Amino acid sequence: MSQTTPVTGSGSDAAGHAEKQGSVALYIWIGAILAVLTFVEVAVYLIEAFEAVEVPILIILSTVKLLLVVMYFMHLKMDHRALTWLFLSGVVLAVFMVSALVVLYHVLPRFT
Amino acid sequence: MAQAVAASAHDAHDAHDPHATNTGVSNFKLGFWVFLASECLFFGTLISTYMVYKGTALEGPYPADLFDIIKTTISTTVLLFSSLAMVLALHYVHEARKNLAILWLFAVIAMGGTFLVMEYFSYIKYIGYGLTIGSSTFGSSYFVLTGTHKAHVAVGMIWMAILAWRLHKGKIPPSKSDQVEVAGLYWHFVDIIWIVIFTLVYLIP
Amino acid sequence: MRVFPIWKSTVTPRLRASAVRFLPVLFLALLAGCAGEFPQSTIDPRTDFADIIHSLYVSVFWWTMLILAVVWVALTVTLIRFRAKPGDGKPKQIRGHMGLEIGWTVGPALIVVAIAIPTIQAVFATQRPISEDALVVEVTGHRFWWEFHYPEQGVTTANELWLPVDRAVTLRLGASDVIHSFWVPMLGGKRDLNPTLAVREGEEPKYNYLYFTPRETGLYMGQCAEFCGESHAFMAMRVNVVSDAEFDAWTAGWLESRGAAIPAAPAREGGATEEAVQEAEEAGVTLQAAAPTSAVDLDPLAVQGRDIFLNQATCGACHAIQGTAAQGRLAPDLTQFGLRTSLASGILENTPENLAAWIIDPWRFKPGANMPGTQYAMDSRIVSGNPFAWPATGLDDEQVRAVSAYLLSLK
Amino acid sequence: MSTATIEHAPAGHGAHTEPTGLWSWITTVDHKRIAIMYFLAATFFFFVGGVEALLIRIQLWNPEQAVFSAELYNQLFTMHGTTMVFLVAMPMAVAFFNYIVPLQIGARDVAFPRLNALSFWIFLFGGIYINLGWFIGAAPHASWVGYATLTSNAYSPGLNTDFWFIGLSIIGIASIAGGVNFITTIVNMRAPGMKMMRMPLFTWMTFVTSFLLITAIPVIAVALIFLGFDRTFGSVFFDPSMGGDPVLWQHLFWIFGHPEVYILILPSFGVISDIIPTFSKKPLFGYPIVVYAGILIGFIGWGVWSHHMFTTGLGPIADSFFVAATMIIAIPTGVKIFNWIATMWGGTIRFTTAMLFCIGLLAVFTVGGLSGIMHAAAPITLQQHDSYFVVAHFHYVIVGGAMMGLWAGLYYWFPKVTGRLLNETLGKWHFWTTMVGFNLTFFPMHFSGLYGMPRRIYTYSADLNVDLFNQLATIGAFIFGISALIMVWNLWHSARKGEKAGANPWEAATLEWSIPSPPHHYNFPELPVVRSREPLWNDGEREEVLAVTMLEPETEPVMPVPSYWPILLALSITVAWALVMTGIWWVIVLGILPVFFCTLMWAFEPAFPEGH
Repeated sequence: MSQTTPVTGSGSDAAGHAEKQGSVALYIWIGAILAVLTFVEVAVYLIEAFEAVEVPILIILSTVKLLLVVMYFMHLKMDHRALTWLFLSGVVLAVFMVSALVVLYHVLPRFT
Repeated sequence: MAQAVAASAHDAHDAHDPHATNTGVSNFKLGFWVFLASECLFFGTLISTYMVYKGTALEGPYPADLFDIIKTTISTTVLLFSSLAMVLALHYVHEARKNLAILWLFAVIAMGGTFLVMEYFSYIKYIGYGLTIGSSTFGSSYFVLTGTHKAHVAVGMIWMAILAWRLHKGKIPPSKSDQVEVAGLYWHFVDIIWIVIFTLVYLIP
Repeated sequence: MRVFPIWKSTVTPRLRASAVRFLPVLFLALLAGCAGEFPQSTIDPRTDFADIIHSLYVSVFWWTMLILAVVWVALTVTLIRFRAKPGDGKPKQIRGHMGLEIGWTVGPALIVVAIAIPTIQAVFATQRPISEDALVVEVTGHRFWWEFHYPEQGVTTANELWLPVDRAVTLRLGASDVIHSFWVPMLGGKRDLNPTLAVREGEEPKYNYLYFTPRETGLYMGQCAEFCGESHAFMAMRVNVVSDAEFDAWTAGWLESRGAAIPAAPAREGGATEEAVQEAEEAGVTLQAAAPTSAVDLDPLAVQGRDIFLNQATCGACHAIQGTAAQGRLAPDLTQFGLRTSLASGILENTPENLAAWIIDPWRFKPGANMPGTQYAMDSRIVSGNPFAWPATGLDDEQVRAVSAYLLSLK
Repeated sequence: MSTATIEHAPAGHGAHTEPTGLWSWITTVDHKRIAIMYFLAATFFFFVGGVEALLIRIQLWNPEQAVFSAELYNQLFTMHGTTMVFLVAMPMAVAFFNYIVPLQIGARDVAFPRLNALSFWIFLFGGIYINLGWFIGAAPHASWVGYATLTSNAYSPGLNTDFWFIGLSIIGIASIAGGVNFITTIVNMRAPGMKMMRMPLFTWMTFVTSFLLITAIPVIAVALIFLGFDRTFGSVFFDPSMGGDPVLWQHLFWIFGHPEVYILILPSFGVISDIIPTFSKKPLFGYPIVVYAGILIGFIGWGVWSHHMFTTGLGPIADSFFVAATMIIAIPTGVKIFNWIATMWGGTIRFTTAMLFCIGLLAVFTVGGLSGIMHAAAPITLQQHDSYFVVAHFHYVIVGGAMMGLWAGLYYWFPKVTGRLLNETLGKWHFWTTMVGFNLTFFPMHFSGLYGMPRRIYTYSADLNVDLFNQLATIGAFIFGISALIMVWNLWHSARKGEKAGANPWEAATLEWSIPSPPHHYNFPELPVVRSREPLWNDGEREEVLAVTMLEPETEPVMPVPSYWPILLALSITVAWALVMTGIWWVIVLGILPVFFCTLMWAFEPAFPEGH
């Protein structure tokens, strides 16, 4: 589970907040990338040539978007590792549940 | 739940000693991340159900008859940019630039509001086409999933308004920026849930 | 020290095989301190399906006994040997031993593999059709009774399933209201009857299936095994496994009751054909196959009962009796009712007294049942919201006797 | 007493003497008081569920007998299951989390004291709410799993199922809040030097359990919301005529339901992992392995839910996957059992009541675990599913595992809570009557199941020939009931007249025994610094030196102030949820307003005294 270091009174983070934040420019860049990725997604959806690979591309793109928000806007990249582990436990189980149910309902019936 | 967890901001021991925790992260923030992990499963269940019922609606209207990708893309982009506004607001709270922070919080509220209004009109449209919560499995799972998400957006907007008011009153100095940061975590989380919904519900056929 | 292989030297292989097989049963019976008939025993298999389950059960049973013995012996020895005694000093502070940890991880892991492999084989073995020309029966669960439809023969019956011995059977399972579960332990494991989902046009609804071949004739008891509401406990059934000839005679009798032309043989052995009936008669089967549907054969009381059934009480709105105007599909098909050994889905013996009592007050035996009594309507004792409604029949005792006589005459 | 304790409070802290009186309990945010309230409420519900069990056993004494109506019987067994799982086993474990975890990690309270109070009040109101149905003769009646379509308006008209789904979803809020609280407490509030791998096993298992709570409860919450929408607003999630699949309910229920089983059992594993070393005078054998095994059980426990659905008809591929995943869980569980035995091996074992319950757990839980392996083999489940064999199995696991462990913990930690020891003679009576009653009740059920008696039946046919087993079970149940009375008498008697305990009556090793019994309401006058896994045993060498040192005395431990907002918020949430039952939108909106108001008042109320 979470690897934590027992810190008492250690003020290592005391002034850390400001440093841990990105700059305004970074945030705007991320925002721009998110917007571009969204338009790419819609393009993939609209352009028929991509039909065969549409689903994997969309899933990859939205995962990238998701990671950008979590890592930069939510500062998980700069924060204590424990937070990543805690949050990840929920994400992993949720993804597992969604995929398991999709497999049970939409994939396995094809084999019987 | 979101409210209850959020409301316990004052509970955290760091109120009097912010650095007594093992991780150096305040209890409030850490606890909120745990709560978000829990929310993943909450939305995970809603999304699972939508996915399970995908393509099983007995009668129309079907998703293909209803979804207007262009409009949804616009509302999605608005929500994405509200996340950007949120992170900027937090940035200025850290820098003790109160008025800029309030301004960006208002931007968050405005964009959240735009999103809700756009979604409201699409609901009206869908209902006009005959899609209701009881019309098909698609109707049930679609409305409960997106409705829950909208409820989250609405709660977030109220939260932002309270923060703006407190900022205005000078009650959130940089040392208490956690209060804004956690609200931001909530808002970004609601945003990423929409990223997932946008892809799985609207884009993937 | 010499080890005496007691097991090997004193038990013949055959005896050993049967001992391995029946020891758990014996062990259980001994512990229970009683012996008797267990008509719903899960450890008394009579089909191939039940055999697979039972042999898996026996092997897993022994594995678990082995593990239990190891744990209990280790625990007991530890407790006796290391109990605190006066003058005990401080025990040695041992924190662990990697070798032991690996040992008791790998050991159980091997046992798990030893159990899992035959289990998964059995999972696949029990979930595939046995043969192409299996007898298909469509089973539908209702609150609180069973409907059995033989599509190949065109026969529909309720609560008592007839099966020919030594012929592969495929049960197609569905439900009309809530989830039920088909369970006749001696014939094999249970499988749920899920409410049949409405699907888009052109799509096949999903059903569950059970596959088995009964290998002994006899009357087998079973009951619903998934909680389905107030009278869940009273949703029993019987399975009558009979010889081919008897089975054919039974279907032929049913079709004859219907008075319709007997359909040409669609499949193996032609379902119920006239030849089959003849064969059965030649085989000395005393089954009353030909149903007396004409009034001539009936005694006056039964004639009166038929009139009440069809006209006065309009039982035919829900029930069907082939060869009459009664063609309802909401309740059990009562054709050949006189052949049934039980009534009210297996909870009462089929006697005139019981039948009369049932017609007067079904809720006495099966609360929540959808059948009205003579004095109360179908929904009057159910809380509001019940979608079913039918007025009280209002029959007096004499009329009830007549209806009973009529129903029992249907053979 | 070989271990030193700190019997003094810092001088001049009169303000920290504990307030008394009913109001101080209602507004308390002290984790210890909340724990006691949890325990009392759970014990109360234990008797409610116990009486329901006895009534069930009376009805089943003879075949074809009708002491109660079928409808009442259905309500009894539904409420027995619901009560025992959600209102007894879970909150009883949470009571221990609350009292013990902060003490074991050297904290003054949990991370969110007011949220903790909120959890308790929500649980209590939710528990009362579910039981309200009894007073209007409409208690829940669709079994504790509430399988779909039986819970629909068509087949469950009336309020019965409404009480069930609303009550359960209210309790779910309490569980999630509790899980968040304990994870935060354990990650963030350990005393200096209390590394994760120095934490007592009970705290570790609390940690794992909390993860299961925050991940599993949302799933059932959503499933209950679907059910509520189906019943109240006409959605079609579980309506077969509209293509809604009742089997989806089963999936969602068991995705929650199987982790729930580990939510029940893991705390007990933690309890006995702390008790067995104490009464063997040896440290836990293979500490890291036991920790990892617990984590593994929790993690794999998330991927095995469909073994509750082997009869549902998922097809052989899915069945095989869940067979394999389920069987894998047997391995870490077995590892734990062997480690506990190895802990006792070579020690000097003292047979106190607490230790007897641990031994009892090892003996009978194994039986339940092994019948679990039988059920993991899907084809066997086809015969045993929904029969009394399964009833026997899960009572061996939950009563023989979870409850035995909690009773062990009760005898172990009671002196810490009250300052007095529980009477050992009565304790041994309690233990032996429990063992006899428990086994006599549930062992014969294996046979009635094997001989074809389904569960959840109001009565059974005399033809089944299972009367004897049922009569044995009924006799056993009453002996079991007597054992519970002995326990309560012991609690009542010993709390007032029991032998004084002192700080560390068992010569145990963990931090909670370093402070007086009962502890000050701020627990530790000075925060301890921990240097080993057994701080009071000084790393295995039992000497008169503490492995705990105290930091420089703080000037004043700052404790959170009492608040009445938790109880008000809990009440408003309960009422708001209940109003959903009306299905009238403006009533629902009106119901939400007080929730909103209370939340705001809570948010703006300072949790700590002014100036801190």
